[in-house]
Amino acid sequence: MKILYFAWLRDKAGMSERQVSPPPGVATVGALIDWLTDQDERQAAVFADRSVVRFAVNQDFAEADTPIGTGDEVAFFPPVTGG
Amino acid sequence: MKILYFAWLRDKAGMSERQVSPPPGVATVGALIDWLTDQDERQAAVFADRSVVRFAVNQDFAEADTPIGTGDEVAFFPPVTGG
Amino acid sequence: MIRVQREGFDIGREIAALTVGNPRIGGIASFVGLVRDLGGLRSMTLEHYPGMTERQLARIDAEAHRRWPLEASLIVHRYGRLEPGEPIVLTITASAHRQTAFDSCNFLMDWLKTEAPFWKREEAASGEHWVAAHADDDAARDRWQETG
Amino acid sequence: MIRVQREGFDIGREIAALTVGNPRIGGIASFVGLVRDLGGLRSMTLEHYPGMTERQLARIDAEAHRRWPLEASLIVHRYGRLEPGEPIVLTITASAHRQTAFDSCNFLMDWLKTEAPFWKREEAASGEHWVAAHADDDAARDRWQETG
Repeated sequence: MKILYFAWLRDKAGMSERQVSPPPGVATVGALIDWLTDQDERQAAVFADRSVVRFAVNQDFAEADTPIGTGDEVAFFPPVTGG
Repeated sequence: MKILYFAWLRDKAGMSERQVSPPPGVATVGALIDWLTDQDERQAAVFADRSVVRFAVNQDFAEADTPIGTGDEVAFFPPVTGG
Repeated sequence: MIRVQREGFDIGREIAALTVGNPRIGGIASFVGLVRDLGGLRSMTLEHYPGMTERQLARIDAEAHRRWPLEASLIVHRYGRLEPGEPIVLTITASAHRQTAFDSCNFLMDWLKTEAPFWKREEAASGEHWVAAHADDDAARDRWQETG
Repeated sequence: MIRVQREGFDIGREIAALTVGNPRIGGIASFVGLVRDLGGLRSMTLEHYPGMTERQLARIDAEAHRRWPLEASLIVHRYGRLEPGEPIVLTITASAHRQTAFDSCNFLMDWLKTEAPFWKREEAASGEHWVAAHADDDAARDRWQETG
Protein backbone atom coordinates (compact mmCIF):
# COMPACT_ATOMS: atom_id res chain seq x y z
CA MET A 1 0.00 0.00 0.00
CA LYS A 2 1.34 3.38 -1.03
CA ILE A 3 0.98 6.31 1.35
CA LEU A 4 1.39 9.95 0.35
CA TYR A 5 1.65 13.04 2.53
CA PHE A 6 1.07 16.61 1.34
CA ALA A 7 1.69 20.12 2.64
CA TRP A 8 2.37 20.39 6.37
CA LEU A 9 1.50 16.75 6.94
CA ARG A 10 4.48 15.95 4.74
CA ASP A 11 6.62 18.33 6.80
CA LYS A 12 5.54 16.57 9.99
CA ALA A 13 5.95 13.09 8.53
CA GLY A 14 9.39 13.98 7.25
CA MET A 15 8.59 12.19 4.01
CA SER A 16 6.30 12.56 1.03
CA GLU A 17 5.73 8.92 0.24
CA ARG A 18 6.17 5.46 1.72
CA GLN A 19 5.17 1.86 1.19
CA VAL A 20 3.45 0.12 4.10
CA SER A 21 2.01 -3.33 4.69
CA PRO A 22 -0.53 -3.06 7.45
CA PRO A 23 -2.01 -6.28 8.89
CA PRO A 24 -5.23 -7.58 7.30
CA GLY A 25 -7.36 -6.13 10.09
CA VAL A 26 -6.53 -2.60 8.91
CA ALA A 27 -9.38 -2.37 6.42
CA THR A 28 -10.43 1.30 6.47
CA VAL A 29 -8.69 4.68 6.30
CA GLY A 30 -9.56 5.25 9.95
CA ALA A 31 -7.96 1.96 10.96
CA LEU A 32 -4.91 2.80 8.86
CA ILE A 33 -4.52 6.11 10.72
CA ASP A 34 -4.76 4.25 14.06
CA TRP A 35 -2.14 1.80 12.91
CA LEU A 36 0.21 4.49 11.55
CA THR A 37 -0.15 6.53 14.74
CA ASP A 38 1.17 3.56 16.70
CA GLN A 39 4.17 3.10 14.42
CA ASP A 40 6.35 5.98 15.60
CA GLU A 41 6.35 9.48 17.01
CA ARG A 42 6.49 11.28 13.69
CA GLN A 43 3.40 9.48 12.46
CA ALA A 44 1.73 10.19 15.79
CA ALA A 45 2.48 13.89 15.24
CA VAL A 46 1.01 13.81 11.73
CA PHE A 47 -2.28 12.52 13.03
CA ALA A 48 -2.31 14.27 16.41
CA ASP A 49 -5.28 16.46 15.39
CA ARG A 50 -7.40 14.34 13.10
CA SER A 51 -9.94 17.12 12.61
CA VAL A 52 -7.52 18.85 10.26
CA VAL A 53 -6.52 15.75 8.30
CA ARG A 54 -8.23 14.96 4.98
CA PHE A 55 -7.60 11.86 2.89
CA ALA A 56 -7.99 10.34 -0.52
CA VAL A 57 -8.04 6.71 -1.59
CA ASN A 58 -6.88 6.09 -5.13
CA GLN A 59 -7.08 9.81 -5.83
CA ASP A 60 -10.66 10.29 -4.69
CA PHE A 61 -11.66 12.09 -1.52
CA ALA A 62 -12.43 9.48 1.16
CA GLU A 63 -13.99 9.18 4.59
CA ALA A 64 -12.65 7.46 7.73
CA ASP A 65 -14.77 4.40 6.95
CA THR A 66 -13.68 4.16 3.29
CA PRO A 67 -12.35 0.62 2.74
CA ILE A 68 -8.73 0.15 1.73
CA GLY A 69 -6.71 -2.82 0.53
CA THR A 70 -3.34 -3.94 -0.77
CA GLY A 71 -2.26 -1.94 -3.80
CA ASP A 72 -4.32 1.11 -2.90
CA GLU A 73 -2.88 4.62 -2.88
CA VAL A 74 -3.83 6.48 0.29
CA ALA A 75 -3.04 10.19 0.62
CA PHE A 76 -3.16 12.40 3.70
CA PHE A 77 -3.31 16.18 3.56
CA PRO A 78 -4.76 19.30 5.18
CA PRO A 79 -7.97 20.89 3.85
CA VAL A 80 -7.28 22.00 0.29
CA THR A 81 -6.75 25.63 -0.73
CA GLY A 82 -7.09 25.55 -4.50
CA GLY A 83 -8.15 28.35 -6.80
CA MET B 1 -34.13 72.95 -29.41
CA LYS B 2 -32.23 70.02 -30.91
CA ILE B 3 -34.06 66.77 -31.55
CA LEU B 4 -32.34 63.43 -32.20
CA TYR B 5 -33.82 60.15 -33.41
CA PHE B 6 -32.15 56.76 -33.08
CA ALA B 7 -32.61 53.25 -34.48
CA TRP B 8 -36.00 52.57 -36.07
CA LEU B 9 -37.40 55.89 -34.85
CA ARG B 10 -34.80 57.50 -37.09
CA ASP B 11 -35.89 55.26 -39.97
CA LYS B 12 -39.51 56.32 -39.44
CA ALA B 13 -38.66 59.99 -38.99
CA GLY B 14 -36.52 59.93 -42.14
CA MET B 15 -33.91 62.01 -40.33
CA SER B 16 -31.46 61.68 -37.46
CA GLU B 17 -31.48 65.24 -36.21
CA ARG B 18 -33.45 68.45 -36.51
CA GLN B 19 -33.83 71.87 -34.92
CA VAL B 20 -37.30 72.82 -33.72
CA SER B 21 -38.80 75.86 -32.00
CA PRO B 22 -41.96 74.73 -30.25
CA PRO B 23 -44.20 77.40 -28.72
CA PRO B 24 -43.62 78.32 -25.06
CA GLY B 25 -46.48 76.12 -23.85
CA VAL B 26 -44.54 73.00 -24.88
CA ALA B 27 -42.74 72.64 -21.57
CA THR B 28 -42.31 68.86 -21.10
CA VAL B 29 -41.18 65.90 -23.19
CA GLY B 30 -44.78 64.66 -23.34
CA ALA B 31 -46.00 68.02 -24.64
CA LEU B 32 -43.17 68.03 -27.19
CA ILE B 33 -44.29 64.62 -28.47
CA ASP B 34 -47.87 65.90 -28.79
CA TRP B 35 -46.66 68.92 -30.69
CA LEU B 36 -44.36 66.92 -32.99
CA THR B 37 -47.13 64.40 -33.71
CA ASP B 38 -49.26 67.25 -35.00
CA GLN B 39 -46.53 68.57 -37.30
CA ASP B 40 -46.67 65.97 -40.09
CA GLU B 41 -47.38 62.33 -40.90
CA ARG B 42 -43.83 61.09 -40.50
CA GLN B 43 -43.65 62.49 -36.99
CA ALA B 44 -47.07 61.01 -36.26
CA ALA B 45 -45.72 57.62 -37.38
CA VAL B 46 -42.66 57.95 -35.11
CA PHE B 47 -44.85 58.45 -32.07
CA ALA B 48 -47.77 56.24 -33.09
CA ASP B 49 -47.02 53.73 -30.32
CA ARG B 50 -45.66 55.74 -27.45
CA SER B 51 -45.22 52.66 -25.26
CA VAL B 52 -42.12 51.74 -27.27
CA VAL B 53 -40.60 55.22 -27.34
CA ARG B 54 -37.95 56.18 -24.80
CA PHE B 55 -36.36 59.61 -24.45
CA ALA B 56 -33.46 61.52 -23.05
CA VAL B 57 -33.09 65.20 -22.22
CA ASN B 58 -29.56 66.54 -22.40
CA GLN B 59 -28.26 62.98 -22.58
CA ASP B 60 -30.03 61.70 -19.46
CA PHE B 61 -32.97 59.31 -19.53
CA ALA B 62 -36.16 61.33 -19.05
CA GLU B 63 -39.85 60.85 -18.34
CA ALA B 64 -42.89 62.29 -20.12
CA ASP B 65 -43.14 65.01 -17.48
CA THR B 66 -39.46 65.97 -17.60
CA PRO B 67 -39.29 69.74 -18.26
CA ILE B 68 -37.62 70.99 -21.42
CA GLY B 69 -36.61 74.41 -22.69
CA THR B 70 -34.83 76.29 -25.43
CA GLY B 71 -31.32 74.97 -26.05
CA ASP B 72 -32.07 71.50 -24.71
CA GLU B 73 -31.13 68.34 -26.59
CA VAL B 74 -34.04 65.90 -26.69
CA ALA B 75 -33.50 62.38 -28.07
CA PHE B 76 -36.10 59.76 -29.00
CA PHE B 77 -35.29 56.08 -29.35
CA PRO B 78 -36.60 52.54 -28.78
CA PRO B 79 -35.69 50.61 -25.59
CA VAL B 80 -31.91 50.18 -25.56
CA THR B 81 -30.16 46.90 -26.34
CA GLY B 82 -26.62 47.47 -25.10
CA GLY B 83 -24.15 44.88 -23.91
CA MET C 1 -12.65 53.26 -16.78
CA ILE C 2 -14.81 53.22 -19.87
CA ARG C 3 -14.20 53.29 -23.62
CA VAL C 4 -16.52 53.42 -26.62
CA GLN C 5 -14.77 52.36 -29.79
CA ARG C 6 -15.15 50.84 -33.20
CA GLU C 7 -12.07 48.58 -32.90
CA GLY C 8 -11.75 45.25 -31.14
CA PHE C 9 -9.82 44.70 -27.91
CA ASP C 10 -7.23 42.40 -26.40
CA ILE C 11 -8.58 41.16 -23.09
CA GLY C 12 -5.18 40.04 -21.81
CA ARG C 13 -3.69 43.44 -22.45
CA GLU C 14 -6.66 45.20 -20.83
CA ILE C 15 -6.42 43.03 -17.71
CA ALA C 16 -2.69 43.61 -17.47
CA ALA C 17 -3.11 47.38 -17.80
CA LEU C 18 -5.74 47.40 -15.05
CA THR C 19 -3.96 45.23 -12.55
CA VAL C 20 -0.21 45.58 -12.97
CA GLY C 21 1.49 46.90 -9.87
CA ASN C 22 -1.54 46.52 -7.60
CA PRO C 23 -0.72 43.75 -5.13
CA ARG C 24 -4.12 44.02 -3.43
CA ILE C 25 -5.94 42.40 -6.34
CA GLY C 26 -6.82 38.77 -5.70
CA GLY C 27 -9.43 38.18 -8.38
CA ILE C 28 -10.35 39.52 -11.80
CA ALA C 29 -13.72 38.73 -13.31
CA SER C 30 -14.40 39.53 -16.92
CA PHE C 31 -17.09 39.11 -19.49
CA VAL C 32 -17.02 39.28 -23.27
CA GLY C 33 -20.24 39.50 -25.27
CA LEU C 34 -20.08 38.20 -28.84
CA VAL C 35 -22.25 38.55 -31.92
CA ARG C 36 -24.20 35.32 -31.91
CA ASP C 37 -25.43 33.70 -35.09
CA LEU C 38 -28.39 31.42 -34.61
CA GLY C 39 -28.67 30.97 -38.37
CA GLY C 40 -28.31 33.22 -41.39
CA LEU C 41 -26.89 36.29 -39.66
CA ARG C 42 -24.51 38.22 -41.90
CA SER C 43 -23.64 41.09 -39.61
CA MET C 44 -24.85 43.23 -36.77
CA THR C 45 -24.56 46.99 -36.68
CA LEU C 46 -24.48 48.76 -33.35
CA GLU C 47 -25.74 52.30 -33.33
CA HIS C 48 -25.26 54.42 -30.24
CA TYR C 49 -25.82 57.90 -28.89
CA PRO C 50 -22.40 59.54 -28.77
CA GLY C 51 -22.06 61.63 -25.66
CA MET C 52 -24.88 59.96 -23.77
CA THR C 53 -23.18 56.58 -24.19
CA GLU C 54 -20.02 57.76 -22.47
CA ARG C 55 -22.06 59.42 -19.72
CA GLN C 56 -24.09 56.29 -19.08
CA LEU C 57 -21.08 53.98 -19.12
CA ALA C 58 -19.21 56.23 -16.69
CA ARG C 59 -22.29 56.29 -14.46
CA ILE C 60 -22.67 52.49 -14.51
CA ASP C 61 -18.97 52.08 -13.76
CA ALA C 62 -19.15 54.57 -10.87
CA GLU C 63 -22.21 52.77 -9.50
CA ALA C 64 -20.26 49.48 -9.39
CA HIS C 65 -17.48 51.22 -7.45
CA ARG C 66 -20.04 52.68 -5.06
CA ARG C 67 -21.52 49.25 -4.36
CA TRP C 68 -18.37 47.12 -4.16
CA PRO C 69 -14.78 47.62 -3.00
CA LEU C 70 -13.15 47.42 -6.42
CA GLU C 71 -9.48 47.93 -7.15
CA ALA C 72 -10.08 48.50 -10.86
CA SER C 73 -12.73 48.16 -13.53
CA LEU C 74 -13.16 48.59 -17.25
CA ILE C 75 -16.05 48.74 -19.69
CA VAL C 76 -15.25 48.67 -23.40
CA HIS C 77 -18.24 48.83 -25.74
CA ARG C 78 -17.92 48.68 -29.50
CA TYR C 79 -20.15 50.22 -32.13
CA GLY C 80 -20.39 49.93 -35.91
CA ARG C 81 -20.64 46.86 -38.11
CA LEU C 82 -19.63 43.54 -36.56
CA GLU C 83 -19.64 40.03 -37.94
CA PRO C 84 -20.79 36.85 -36.20
CA GLY C 85 -18.26 35.78 -33.56
CA GLU C 86 -16.86 39.28 -33.12
CA PRO C 87 -16.74 40.75 -29.60
CA ILE C 88 -19.20 43.54 -28.79
CA VAL C 89 -18.50 44.36 -25.18
CA LEU C 90 -15.92 43.72 -22.47
CA THR C 91 -16.37 44.23 -18.73
CA ILE C 92 -13.62 43.65 -16.20
CA THR C 93 -13.67 44.09 -12.44
CA ALA C 94 -10.78 43.48 -10.08
CA SER C 95 -11.01 43.14 -6.34
CA ALA C 96 -9.32 41.61 -3.32
CA HIS C 97 -11.97 38.87 -3.28
CA ARG C 98 -13.40 36.71 -6.00
CA GLN C 99 -17.09 37.08 -5.19
CA THR C 100 -16.83 40.85 -5.24
CA ALA C 101 -15.27 40.63 -8.70
CA PHE C 102 -17.92 38.19 -9.98
CA ASP C 103 -20.88 40.13 -8.62
CA SER C 104 -19.74 43.53 -9.80
CA CYS C 105 -18.88 42.24 -13.29
CA ASN C 106 -22.32 40.62 -13.54
CA PHE C 107 -23.91 43.87 -12.36
CA LEU C 108 -22.06 45.90 -15.01
CA MET C 109 -23.38 43.65 -17.76
CA ASP C 110 -26.94 43.67 -16.44
CA TRP C 111 -26.94 47.44 -16.25
CA LEU C 112 -25.34 47.88 -19.65
CA LYS C 113 -28.14 45.87 -21.22
CA THR C 114 -30.81 48.27 -20.04
CA GLU C 115 -29.01 51.57 -19.41
CA ALA C 116 -26.51 52.00 -22.23
CA PRO C 117 -27.94 53.73 -25.32
CA PHE C 118 -27.07 51.16 -27.97
CA TRP C 119 -29.33 49.67 -30.60
CA LYS C 120 -28.62 46.63 -32.73
CA ARG C 121 -29.62 46.07 -36.33
CA GLU C 122 -29.19 42.56 -37.66
CA GLU C 123 -28.55 41.95 -41.34
CA ALA C 124 -29.54 38.42 -42.31
CA ALA C 125 -30.17 36.58 -45.56
CA SER C 126 -33.86 37.21 -44.89
CA GLY C 127 -33.47 40.99 -44.51
CA GLU C 128 -32.65 43.57 -41.88
CA HIS C 129 -34.31 44.22 -38.56
CA TRP C 130 -33.77 46.06 -35.31
CA VAL C 131 -33.24 43.80 -32.31
CA ALA C 132 -35.99 44.24 -29.72
CA ALA C 133 -35.20 44.80 -26.06
CA HIS C 134 -35.82 41.85 -23.75
CA ALA C 135 -38.08 41.94 -20.71
CA ASP C 136 -35.52 39.45 -19.27
CA ASP C 137 -32.95 42.21 -19.31
CA ASP C 138 -35.15 44.50 -17.23
CA ALA C 139 -35.62 41.68 -14.74
CA ALA C 140 -31.87 41.07 -14.64
CA ARG C 141 -31.24 44.73 -13.89
CA ASP C 142 -33.98 44.90 -11.28
CA ARG C 143 -32.48 42.12 -9.16
CA TRP C 144 -29.69 44.58 -8.26
CA GLN C 145 -32.21 47.06 -6.88
CA GLU C 146 -31.23 48.31 -3.47
CA THR C 147 -33.88 48.18 -0.80
CA GLY C 148 -34.55 50.62 2.00
CA MET D 1 -11.05 21.28 -20.77
CA ILE D 2 -8.56 21.38 -17.94
CA ARG D 3 -4.83 21.95 -17.62
CA VAL D 4 -2.42 21.83 -14.71
CA GLN D 5 0.81 23.61 -15.47
CA ARG D 6 3.75 25.50 -14.08
CA GLU D 7 3.72 28.21 -16.78
CA GLY D 8 1.50 31.26 -17.04
CA PHE D 9 -1.30 31.68 -19.57
CA ASP D 10 -2.60 34.20 -22.11
CA ILE D 11 -6.31 34.69 -21.42
CA GLY D 12 -7.00 36.21 -24.84
CA ARG D 13 -5.47 33.24 -26.62
CA GLU D 14 -7.34 30.78 -24.39
CA ILE D 15 -10.67 32.48 -25.07
CA ALA D 16 -10.01 32.55 -28.80
CA ALA D 17 -9.10 28.86 -28.84
CA LEU D 18 -12.30 27.97 -26.98
CA THR D 19 -14.71 30.05 -28.98
CA VAL D 20 -13.44 30.43 -32.53
CA GLY D 21 -15.81 28.98 -35.08
CA ASN D 22 -18.70 28.50 -32.66
CA PRO D 23 -21.41 31.00 -33.65
CA ARG D 24 -23.72 29.90 -30.83
CA ILE D 25 -21.61 31.56 -28.15
CA GLY D 26 -23.07 34.85 -26.94
CA GLY D 27 -21.15 35.33 -23.71
CA ILE D 28 -17.83 34.35 -22.21
CA ALA D 29 -17.23 34.75 -18.50
CA SER D 30 -13.76 34.35 -17.08
CA PHE D 31 -11.95 34.65 -13.82
CA VAL D 32 -8.27 35.03 -13.01
CA GLY D 33 -7.00 34.51 -9.48
CA LEU D 34 -3.77 36.31 -8.57
CA VAL D 35 -1.21 36.00 -5.79
CA ARG D 36 -2.23 38.80 -3.49
CA ASP D 37 0.27 40.60 -1.28
CA LEU D 38 -1.20 42.23 1.77
CA GLY D 39 2.28 43.13 3.00
CA GLY D 40 5.64 41.42 3.07
CA LEU D 41 4.84 38.44 0.85
CA ARG D 42 7.85 37.28 -1.15
CA SER D 43 6.35 34.34 -2.96
CA MET D 44 3.72 31.64 -2.79
CA THR D 45 4.39 28.02 -3.64
CA LEU D 46 1.51 25.84 -4.77
CA GLU D 47 1.87 22.17 -4.09
CA HIS D 48 -0.61 19.76 -5.60
CA TYR D 49 -1.39 16.07 -5.89
CA PRO D 50 -0.49 15.08 -9.46
CA GLY D 51 -3.05 12.67 -10.82
CA MET D 52 -5.75 13.52 -8.33
CA THR D 53 -5.61 17.17 -9.37
CA GLU D 54 -6.37 16.36 -13.00
CA ARG D 55 -9.16 13.99 -11.94
CA GLN D 56 -10.76 16.58 -9.69
CA LEU D 57 -10.48 19.39 -12.23
CA ALA D 58 -12.03 17.19 -14.93
CA ARG D 59 -14.82 16.28 -12.52
CA ILE D 60 -15.52 19.90 -11.59
CA ASP D 61 -15.53 20.85 -15.27
CA ALA D 62 -17.90 18.00 -16.14
CA GLU D 63 -20.19 19.00 -13.27
CA ALA D 64 -20.47 22.53 -14.69
CA HIS D 65 -21.44 21.08 -18.08
CA ARG D 66 -24.00 18.85 -16.42
CA ARG D 67 -25.62 21.82 -14.66
CA TRP D 68 -25.52 24.43 -17.42
CA PRO D 69 -25.77 24.42 -21.21
CA LEU D 70 -22.17 25.39 -21.93
CA GLU D 71 -20.60 25.67 -25.35
CA ALA D 72 -17.06 25.54 -23.97
CA SER D 73 -15.11 25.77 -20.74
CA LEU D 74 -11.56 25.80 -19.48
CA ILE D 75 -9.80 25.48 -16.16
CA VAL D 76 -6.08 26.22 -16.02
CA HIS D 77 -4.44 25.85 -12.61
CA ARG D 78 -0.79 26.58 -12.00
CA TYR D 79 1.54 25.04 -9.46
CA GLY D 80 5.04 25.81 -8.26
CA ARG D 81 6.56 29.05 -7.04
CA LEU D 82 4.71 32.26 -7.91
CA GLU D 83 5.40 35.86 -7.04
CA PRO D 84 2.90 38.51 -5.93
CA GLY D 85 0.73 39.64 -8.83
CA GLU D 86 1.23 36.43 -10.79
CA PRO D 87 -1.87 34.53 -11.96
CA ILE D 88 -2.68 31.26 -10.20
CA VAL D 89 -5.84 30.07 -11.85
CA LEU D 90 -8.00 30.78 -14.89
CA THR D 91 -11.60 29.67 -15.43
CA ILE D 92 -13.55 30.39 -18.60
CA THR D 93 -17.10 29.41 -19.51
CA ALA D 94 -18.86 30.18 -22.78
CA SER D 95 -22.57 29.92 -23.40
CA ALA D 96 -25.38 31.29 -25.53
CA HIS D 97 -26.48 33.47 -22.60
CA ARG D 98 -24.56 35.72 -20.29
CA GLN D 99 -26.05 34.59 -16.97
CA THR D 100 -25.27 30.97 -17.74
CA ALA D 101 -21.66 31.95 -18.39
CA PHE D 102 -21.43 34.03 -15.19
CA ASP D 103 -23.02 31.42 -12.94
CA SER D 104 -21.01 28.47 -14.23
CA CYS D 105 -17.73 30.38 -14.04
CA ASN D 106 -18.52 31.38 -10.46
CA PHE D 107 -19.40 27.77 -9.69
CA LEU D 108 -16.10 26.49 -11.11
CA MET D 109 -14.13 28.84 -8.86
CA ASP D 110 -16.16 27.99 -5.76
CA TRP D 111 -15.67 24.29 -6.35
CA LEU D 112 -11.98 24.63 -7.13
CA LYS D 113 -11.43 26.29 -3.77
CA THR D 114 -12.69 23.30 -1.84
CA GLU D 115 -12.32 20.33 -4.20
CA ALA D 116 -9.01 20.76 -5.98
CA PRO D 117 -6.04 19.26 -4.12
CA PHE D 118 -3.76 22.28 -3.94
CA TRP D 119 -1.98 23.69 -0.93
CA LYS D 120 -0.34 27.07 -0.65
CA ARG D 121 2.79 27.94 1.25
CA GLU D 122 3.56 31.61 1.69
CA GLU D 123 7.10 32.86 2.04
CA ALA D 124 7.19 36.23 3.74
CA ALA D 125 9.84 38.39 5.37
CA SER D 126 8.55 36.99 8.67
CA GLY D 127 8.95 33.35 7.64
CA GLU D 128 7.05 30.60 5.87
CA HIS D 129 3.61 29.20 6.57
CA TRP D 130 0.95 27.05 4.99
CA VAL D 131 -2.23 28.93 4.10
CA ALA D 132 -5.22 27.63 6.05
CA ALA D 133 -8.47 26.72 4.33
CA HIS D 134 -11.33 29.18 4.79
CA ALA D 135 -14.73 28.28 6.21
CA ASP D 136 -15.99 30.96 3.79
CA ASP D 137 -14.93 28.75 0.92
CA ASP D 138 -16.98 25.83 2.20
CA ALA D 139 -19.99 28.14 2.47
CA ALA D 140 -19.40 29.40 -1.08
CA ARG D 141 -19.33 25.85 -2.38
CA ASP D 142 -22.41 24.83 -0.40
CA ARG D 143 -24.60 27.50 -1.96
CA TRP D 144 -24.42 25.46 -5.19
CA GLN D 145 -25.86 22.42 -3.46
CA GLU D 146 -28.71 20.90 -5.39
CA THR D 147 -31.86 20.17 -3.44
CA GLY D 148 -34.27 17.30 -3.87
